[in-house]
Amino acid sequence: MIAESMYQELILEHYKHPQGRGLREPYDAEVHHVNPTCGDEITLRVKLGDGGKVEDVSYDGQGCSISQAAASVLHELTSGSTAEETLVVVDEFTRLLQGRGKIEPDEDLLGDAVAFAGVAKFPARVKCALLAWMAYKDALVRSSA
Amino acid sequence: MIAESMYQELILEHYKHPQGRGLREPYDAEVHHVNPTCGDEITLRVKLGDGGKVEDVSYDGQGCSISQAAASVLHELTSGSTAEETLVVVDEFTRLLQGRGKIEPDEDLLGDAVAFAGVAKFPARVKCALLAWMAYKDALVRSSA
Amino acid sequence: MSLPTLDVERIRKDFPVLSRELPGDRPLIYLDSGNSSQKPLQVIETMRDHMTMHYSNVGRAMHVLGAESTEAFEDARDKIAAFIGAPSRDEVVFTKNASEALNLVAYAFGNPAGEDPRFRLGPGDEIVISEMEHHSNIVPWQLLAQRTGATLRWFPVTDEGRLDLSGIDDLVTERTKIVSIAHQSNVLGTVNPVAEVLARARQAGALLMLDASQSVPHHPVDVAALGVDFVAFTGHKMAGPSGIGVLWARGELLAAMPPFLGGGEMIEAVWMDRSTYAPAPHKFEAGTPPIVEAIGLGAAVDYLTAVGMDAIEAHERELTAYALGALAELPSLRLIGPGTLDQRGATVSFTLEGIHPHDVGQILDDVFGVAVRVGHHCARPLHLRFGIPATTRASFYLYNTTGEIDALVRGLHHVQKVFA
Amino acid sequence: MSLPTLDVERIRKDFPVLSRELPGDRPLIYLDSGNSSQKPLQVIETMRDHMTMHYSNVGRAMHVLGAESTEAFEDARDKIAAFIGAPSRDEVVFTKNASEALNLVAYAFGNPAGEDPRFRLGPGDEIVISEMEHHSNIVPWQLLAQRTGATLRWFPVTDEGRLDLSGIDDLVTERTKIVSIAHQSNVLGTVNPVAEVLARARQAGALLMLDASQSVPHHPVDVAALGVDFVAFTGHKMAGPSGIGVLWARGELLAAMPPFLGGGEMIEAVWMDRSTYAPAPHKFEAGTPPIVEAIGLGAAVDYLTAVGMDAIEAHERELTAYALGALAELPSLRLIGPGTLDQRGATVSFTLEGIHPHDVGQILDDVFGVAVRVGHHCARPLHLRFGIPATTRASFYLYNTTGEIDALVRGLHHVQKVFA
Ligand SMILES: Cc1ncc(COP(=O)(O)O)c(C=O)c1O
Ligand SMILES: Cc1ncc(COP(=O)(O)O)c(C=O)c1O
Repeated sequence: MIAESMYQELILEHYKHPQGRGLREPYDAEVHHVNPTCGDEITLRVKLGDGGKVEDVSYDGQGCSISQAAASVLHELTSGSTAEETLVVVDEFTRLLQGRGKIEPDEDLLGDAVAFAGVAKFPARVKCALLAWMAYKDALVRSSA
Repeated sequence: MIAESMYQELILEHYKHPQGRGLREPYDAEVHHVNPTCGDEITLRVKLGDGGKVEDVSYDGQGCSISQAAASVLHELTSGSTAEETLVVVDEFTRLLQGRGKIEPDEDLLGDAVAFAGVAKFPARVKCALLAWMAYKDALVRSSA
Repeated sequence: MSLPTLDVERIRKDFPVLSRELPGDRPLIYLDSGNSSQKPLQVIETMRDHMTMHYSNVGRAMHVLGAESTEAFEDARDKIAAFIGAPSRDEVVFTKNASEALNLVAYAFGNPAGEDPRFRLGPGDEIVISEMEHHSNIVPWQLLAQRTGATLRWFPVTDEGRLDLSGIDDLVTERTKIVSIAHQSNVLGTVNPVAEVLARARQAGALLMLDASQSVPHHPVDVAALGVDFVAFTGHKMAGPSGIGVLWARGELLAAMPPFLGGGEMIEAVWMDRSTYAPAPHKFEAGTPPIVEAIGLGAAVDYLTAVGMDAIEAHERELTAYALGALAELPSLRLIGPGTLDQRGATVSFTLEGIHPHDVGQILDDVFGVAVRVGHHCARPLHLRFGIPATTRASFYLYNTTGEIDALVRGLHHVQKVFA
Repeated sequence: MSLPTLDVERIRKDFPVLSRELPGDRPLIYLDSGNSSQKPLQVIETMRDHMTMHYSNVGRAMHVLGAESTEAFEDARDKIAAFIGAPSRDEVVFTKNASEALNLVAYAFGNPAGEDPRFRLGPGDEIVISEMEHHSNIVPWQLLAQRTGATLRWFPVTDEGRLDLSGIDDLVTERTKIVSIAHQSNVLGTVNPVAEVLARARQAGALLMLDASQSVPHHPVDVAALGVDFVAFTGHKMAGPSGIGVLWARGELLAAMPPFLGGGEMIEAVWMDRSTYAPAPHKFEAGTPPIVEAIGLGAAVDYLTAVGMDAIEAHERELTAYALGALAELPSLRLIGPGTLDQRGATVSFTLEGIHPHDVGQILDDVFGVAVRVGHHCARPLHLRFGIPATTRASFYLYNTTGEIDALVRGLHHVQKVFA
């Protein structure tokens, strides 16, 4: 398991030094998601710009290192892309996490998020990794509504 | 299993040449018992004499060789004994049959009825062997009521 | 395309018990797979290996063994979903046996806490089964009728042992909420005409459940192609372990059904006064599931797939043809069930005039080592319909041979001599 | 009398997985037996041997294999009855796990088809559980309350992690039909004062059920001496296989309860429109039971008895004392549950300030091969009561050593460094 360890350096790095943490103004939509099985929670805001560009993803929350790091990685991956582009990444991330360790992830697409591959083997942790990402998807829907 | 075969010569003998079969008069009590799981049935009459002597056990019925032979053996064992004596035998027979093949039967008490020891290993057959004997017990209760 | 074949001698080597010698030099001739099948080494060793080196609880554990156990357990679900053509793995619910699967569906009806109108049930509503059902597909519906005041009705059975569909339009009506019938009868061998019953159920707006306990082990079964709503089957009859069964149901129905057993693993969140539930299949898998048993069933499905379900079906067809022919030559034998190969499986039940089936079975075993089942095979109403208390039943599987059928026939001749 | 002892090194040899090396040279340190225990070779081989050479369906089969399987299966019932001091073997009902046993009892209440007034349940009637229950002893009662309109109430838990009995007279009243509580908490380790609760239940005329999932594996338990009405436990936590659980109940109650699951084996006679039922235990064992699993549980009980339940209890007590001492030295560790050995078992739960238990568990596993459980352990309301989402739990069994506790403590120090 060491090779597939969930605690890739990168995850710990993001946990200890979260990127873009904190709730900021302005924003188009804010959502609050809770993982009832473990109590993790996140509040997440999205601000879209011209041409569907993601201008800011800001967030705050509490939970394990996986859920916190996943939010930080999400922030990084989304900045500067269009909402449409990021949705492709979200879908690939979801596919990876729900793939029970049996899926070859598209590393080009996922970038740093590939570090979460080890989580997919632990059904109980999958939701931790997905929490921020599902909140983001939800927020996108609401901001374009 | 051959050694513990259910089909002891004796059982087949009783099945082919049932002792005391047929319903006779006079009688003190008549009962009708059915084994709902396999459809075996028996009608059985008891006539008691002075001092609680069993004067006659007469019966008619249908079913497998085990149930038929058990009725025949019952007839033989009860003739000439007192009701009280036979109840001891009935109890020992019941104990043997419900003992799942783990019980050392009292051969002196049981006589020919020991041939049914092999049946005890087949829960589905135990009721076949007991049908007539339970009917007899029931009839005794009623005849003294 | 040539017919798929199967090397029965090679297969027999996978089942050590088939080489067993019984006391008195009797070989073991196992013709009771309709009751429960034997298990190949591949299944036994998979279970042993898992228990010895990889076991832990599933789902909730976050360590190496937990990951290994969870992976093996959920892989088994994938395998079983693929084996029956389930559109989604999440439609495969593990139960302890087919009976639990049938009860699970029965308990979904008439639950005051349930909301979907399809599962509402009360006086005036009807449940339809058939006269050829196994008790496990009768009693759950009787209990449901008792709890709710609904009415239980049933298809009769023809003299040949077929479902009598002549009155189907009066039987399955807009009052019918659910129809539940055997895919293949465990006594008659009859394979029922699912499409016809389904068409009528759909017209009437009723759901259709198949008790596939006797079909999934013996035929290629594709639940999506069948188009029914619920399918129940059981591991121990299909070369798998005891203690594991399966309910397949359309995902949309599983979502609409109220939970059955409450407990760990079937919840999303619990407060003292209320709970929310996990999505299917977990919603219906309260408590620690039969972990090693599911993994064993996965191995069984791998084994059957490697042999080939088409080949197994063809092999059983050959055995059935042979058995029907050989038994027809016995004087005073009465076959209970179809006498032809048309829409029937490898289960052959019969009576011998004047000899109680209990005696037939026991002499076959005692003297020849031939294991058949005798009694009403948990289908007492069907026996009542034929006016007999019991039958003798020989049921075949991939490991049986025509030589074993010869032994059965020899045994029956002997039985007739003993009780002549 | 000297204290019974146990040779832990010899015992460990019976559990091959304990010698397993994980990738990266980590030994396996299994401290998750409260979740599910490992199984000794004696159990694994008994099951394998049965499946390889003696397997068949039980009860209804009348041939050599049927007799052998039935004998082994019913022997297992004898062993389990003896193990828990059941007055009669017929009071031992096999289920698939403890959750099914708890649900079975819950479904006996408020069934419109049931007749005994003790099991009648409706609006105004009350069910009493506690705040420290496992979801499997909460959700079945919530579902029952929803079905019937009865009210669910519960004992609170004290800060020390004990059942708060101060309000018992207001809680358990003549409105109470059933009280169901854990014998030992799967999070706190607390052993609950059965006698006190029982006395009040008897006064109030309520029945008392014990969830003994965490006590039967670890202590000598005598159901007759306890004097309660129902006891549930589960095979996989007591060195036995998955897929098997037990409900013990007083025979008189089993006779009074309506059937739960319908099907083969639980009947006496079946007609299309009605059935009569077999006496207990079979009345509650619909369908093919977990045959090999029951036999495996019988072997587990033999194993535990040979080691000695007194010796196991004493060994675990030693481990618990050692663990409580060692953990107390960790800065910022908060114990959830009693800090003394008084009325507590070998389950130790805690939090580390500022570090999520998920992270604790995963680092322990990843780096040290230490398997603990993290989360709410299917006791979310208890965690809510302590204001925490989750805990880390180490749970010990007969095969654990103080050396393994040292490894846990080393691991926790490392965790604190990683997340410092
Ligand atoms: C206290 C308690 N009750 C009930 C259960 C449920 O047991 P099972 O999962 O075997 O149904 C458990 C274990 O998971 C438990 O610890
Ligand atoms: C047709 C049919 N339905 C249901 C069952 C019940 O299966 P189980 O005993 O595994 O619950 C059986 C077998 O016993 C069967 O043959």
